[in-house]
Amino acid sequence: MINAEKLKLQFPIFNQKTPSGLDLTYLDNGATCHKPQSVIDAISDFYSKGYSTVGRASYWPSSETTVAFREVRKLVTEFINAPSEDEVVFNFGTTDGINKIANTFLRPRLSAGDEVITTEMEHHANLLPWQQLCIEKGAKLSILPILDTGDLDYESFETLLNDRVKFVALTAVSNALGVKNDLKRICAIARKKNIPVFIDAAQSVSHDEVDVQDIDCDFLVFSGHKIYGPTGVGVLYAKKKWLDAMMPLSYGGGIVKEVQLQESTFVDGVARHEGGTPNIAGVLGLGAAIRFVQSIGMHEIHSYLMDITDYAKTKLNEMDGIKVLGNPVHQAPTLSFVMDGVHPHDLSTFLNEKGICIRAGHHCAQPLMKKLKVPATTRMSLAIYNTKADIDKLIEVLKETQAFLS
Amino acid sequence: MINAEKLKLQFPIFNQKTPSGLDLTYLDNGATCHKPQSVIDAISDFYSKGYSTVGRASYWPSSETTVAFREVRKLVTEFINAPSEDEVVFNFGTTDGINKIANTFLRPRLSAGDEVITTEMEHHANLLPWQQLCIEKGAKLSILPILDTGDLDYESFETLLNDRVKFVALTAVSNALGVKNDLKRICAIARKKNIPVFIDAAQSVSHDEVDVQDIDCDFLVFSGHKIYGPTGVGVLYAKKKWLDAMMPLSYGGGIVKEVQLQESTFVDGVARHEGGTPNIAGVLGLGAAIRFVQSIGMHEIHSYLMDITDYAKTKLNEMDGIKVLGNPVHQAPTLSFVMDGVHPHDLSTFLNEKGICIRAGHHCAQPLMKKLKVPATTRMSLAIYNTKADIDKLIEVLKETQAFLS
Amino acid sequence: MNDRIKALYRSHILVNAKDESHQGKLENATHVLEAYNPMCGDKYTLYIKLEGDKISKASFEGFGCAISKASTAVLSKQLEGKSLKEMKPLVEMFFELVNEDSDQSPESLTDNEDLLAFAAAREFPERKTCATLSWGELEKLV
Amino acid sequence: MNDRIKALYRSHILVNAKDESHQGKLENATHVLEAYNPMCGDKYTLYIKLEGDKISKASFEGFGCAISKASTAVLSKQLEGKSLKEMKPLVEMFFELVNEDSDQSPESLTDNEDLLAFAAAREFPERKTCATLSWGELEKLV
Ligand SMILES: Cc1ncc(COP(=O)(O)O)c(C=O)c1O
Ligand SMILES: Cc1ncc(COP(=O)(O)O)c(C=O)c1O
Repeated sequence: MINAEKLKLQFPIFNQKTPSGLDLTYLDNGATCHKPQSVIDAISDFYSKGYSTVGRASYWPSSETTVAFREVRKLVTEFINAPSEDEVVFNFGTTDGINKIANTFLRPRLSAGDEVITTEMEHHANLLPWQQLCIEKGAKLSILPILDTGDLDYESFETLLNDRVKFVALTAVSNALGVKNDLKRICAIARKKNIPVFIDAAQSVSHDEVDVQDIDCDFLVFSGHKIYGPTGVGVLYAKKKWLDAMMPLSYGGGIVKEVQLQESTFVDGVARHEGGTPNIAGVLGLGAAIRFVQSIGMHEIHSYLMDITDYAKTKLNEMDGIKVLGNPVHQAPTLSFVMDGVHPHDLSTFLNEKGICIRAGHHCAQPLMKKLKVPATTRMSLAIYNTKADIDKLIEVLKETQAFLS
Repeated sequence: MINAEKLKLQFPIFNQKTPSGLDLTYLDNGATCHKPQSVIDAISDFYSKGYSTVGRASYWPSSETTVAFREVRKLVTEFINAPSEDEVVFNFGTTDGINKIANTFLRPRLSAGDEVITTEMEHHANLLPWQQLCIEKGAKLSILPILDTGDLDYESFETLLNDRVKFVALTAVSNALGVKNDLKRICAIARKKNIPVFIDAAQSVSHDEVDVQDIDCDFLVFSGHKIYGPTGVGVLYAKKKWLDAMMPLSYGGGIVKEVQLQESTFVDGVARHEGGTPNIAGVLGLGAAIRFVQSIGMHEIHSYLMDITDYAKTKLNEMDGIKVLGNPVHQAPTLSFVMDGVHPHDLSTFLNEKGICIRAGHHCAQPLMKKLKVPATTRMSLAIYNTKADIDKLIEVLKETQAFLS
Repeated sequence: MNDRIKALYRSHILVNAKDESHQGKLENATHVLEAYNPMCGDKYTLYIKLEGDKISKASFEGFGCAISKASTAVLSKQLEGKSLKEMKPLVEMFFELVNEDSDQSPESLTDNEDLLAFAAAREFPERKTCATLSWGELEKLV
Repeated sequence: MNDRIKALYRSHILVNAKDESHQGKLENATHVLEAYNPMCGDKYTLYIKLEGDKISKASFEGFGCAISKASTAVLSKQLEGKSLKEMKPLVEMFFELVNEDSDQSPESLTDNEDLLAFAAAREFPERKTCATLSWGELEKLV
């Protein structure tokens, strides 16, 4: 069983008061997570003790950096259970990964009249690239709707999946409602028609096991900063057949066999897709973050977070004038709610005044807000340093605010 | 006058021996530079004391991060003398910036039969994106050749610049030969025909003043890691008229006015082009790096490096069996050379054995190597922590190696 | 944020957000401004009726958070009886009031408590856009 | 890298790189392999003449650094008199020899000093590709 208070000691941000002298109650982990000391140290040790570029130079410390970089690739490969290290590409984040797949994989494969399916609950990052590409190509963007519970309308999926569909993109977990999707189900249906499926795992990777072979997806991306790692680093998993068939995701140094002025040939494997100097410190920090997660155990993290999420949901539902949005079959540790008569932005400002970091807004999911008929929601999203005491504090301040504002 | 030995104390990497117990003599600054303590601290302080996402949340520490992030934008704006902060976009590096401009700016503006000009001395990062786009579009890539000195053949430029030319891309400094280009001259000629000019400043930004208004370029990019800053962060300068006319460089969170399922509108200004969570720690680290450079003074840095580069060039030229490649009008602190009868890779291995980090290879400039008729060169590139003593050591070990190998 | 302003924020902003005296459509308006914040969906329509060079009446419709609503209500009140020219320095003062980089104290800028309450936005950069939503639209006019 | 291997590297690799005994084109080769490292431009053509199931002759042409040249020269020598089948364990051993993650000491793998010298590549991951350039091509054949 996880001892969150003890784990919290590993996160230096919590060993201090806010500038207003309050304890920091951080409930915006869906946006980004704080970093344990081991991640911070991995970065500063790299810069202080062995900094260099990776893969191209034969001197110390570059030789050492190259080894350490490769070890993180191995670690990530195991972490997501990819069949091989040749399917794990480092990039700069989820948004970066999605845009690159849209540009490099889908653009040359999409024609007028084709269709792409995404869902009604996507973060803008997993909607706009496909939407804009469809507009550019004269293709159709089909939207898999959600039910009143927030769950995907799986039944509709088979209907949408006609022969013109060339690509399916969906999120593992809704960042706004915390709905957890049945990825295996979607992939199994799409597989029957040989349609590649792209998974945005930004919101699931920190608390739920990712097994790309079990899911059987074609692509999957996530950001380091959402799993206790650094900013500016991300992972793209793609099946080898796609990586080898695609043009490089980014043209730059380190990806070529032979360059001539008018034409070039490119290497195979992940090197093909990692043009330019990667975020080396970011990759090493991500390695430390994954080791940190593994030291606790994904299974333990998952059950702990489910436990406190249930607790939070119950407490919120017990309050008058508070409505938790969505009630999915599988709930991730993210809950959106609204308070009668109080605008989410005002609510969050009052909570923030008490040291509670919580998010108000459309959560980069405007179409979902429209569907829910709210301009915005207040969202809490939990990580392993959160405790039931944090939730009690939230509930207490929600009550104070309610008394004061309404 | 710069005291490099004293400055070096600010770089923790040099306060230690290599694993073989040697002093580190780092002469591969063209690949990447080491980091002063202030940059390392900026990153770890951010993660330890005030980490959060930027721009979207109303709580501490996000409010503080947003202010700090904006201050770096202001700093960079002044540093490159951009007319306004609205023209300075953060991204993930030079390669990232070039690819994005190719994808988002040039792709929709290039048609079959059009022409793009680049030069014979480009790094693959500033050749491949344009080359591959020309292939995709059936456009022509024209190559501005170099003279025997390594200098651009400026006279040919006017001839190449016919009415079909839609874009010109060139580097500020050749990463392989250290040739410094006359950017103002190129831009002035292109300006007469209203053709946008793109500058790859990766190799000049750390030692030469960048003044985008004086150069009068349309686009300019550089990487943080080449100016004593972190990996995974870069800057893209672009004229406001282009930033406003372009579609977003990356589709994601934070760039929209209104998103509907089938169409969207985007905000103006730099926010339009910074979709997704940026490399926040990287941007703050870049800020510290620029402050570090400013604390010394770009003018001082430039004259110091020119001084030790001249010294190195003289010493190398004095050696028998060593040939320095190129002899440009303006030399940046990068020198490529070959040793008679010794392959550059073997040479660098021997130098590396003595703690000298120096690069052998094609330096991601295969077409230039072909032009020079060498498979590879050995390259030294200097930064402010280098001294004449480093160069003396290099020369000494070069002589030893020569005696031993040939 | 000093305690006085905090208190003002809590009292005046909430009161002004609930004040319905200037809400509603103005049928014979001479100017209609749209203020929209895409980030949070707040949306107001501001109606201004100019008679001669004086604003005889102003009102607004729309929805949003307490800060944007209160600032729009306060703006509507401030508009009445003034010329557009007279509004210019007031708008400038308001932007200074919410500017966290300002070297002028809120109290040195105004003693109108309805306005002063918005100085709290100096502490909430993200809420500044709420406070200035409608004022920013007006700025384009004056 | 222990001193003995360092010494071997310095002596044997340089000697083998300069050894011209196996250089040159083989007119009546039964197998011709191309080994190319795009990263550094090193390029070798390896000629093998199989008579029955034994290799009667092997030679190479091309250019590159001392390590790749020496390893290609050593490979050519090793090929002669062996069957392709016999080469398989030797190639595997060679990859183990240069593998920096190996838990077997170089000396436990071979006592042939020409080969042993390449264990130095364990210290230079980037040079490993030089050492294995031609061996990698041969691996595809055996
Ligand atoms: C001239 C030039 N352009 C582009 C690049 C690529 O920079 P990065 O690898 O930081 O994207 C480099 C660095 O290797 C360079 O020297
Ligand atoms: C579901 C989802 N997808 C994509 C993203 C974008 O991630 P990033 O900003 O790290 O690129 C986020 C995070 O905001 C998210 O929650």
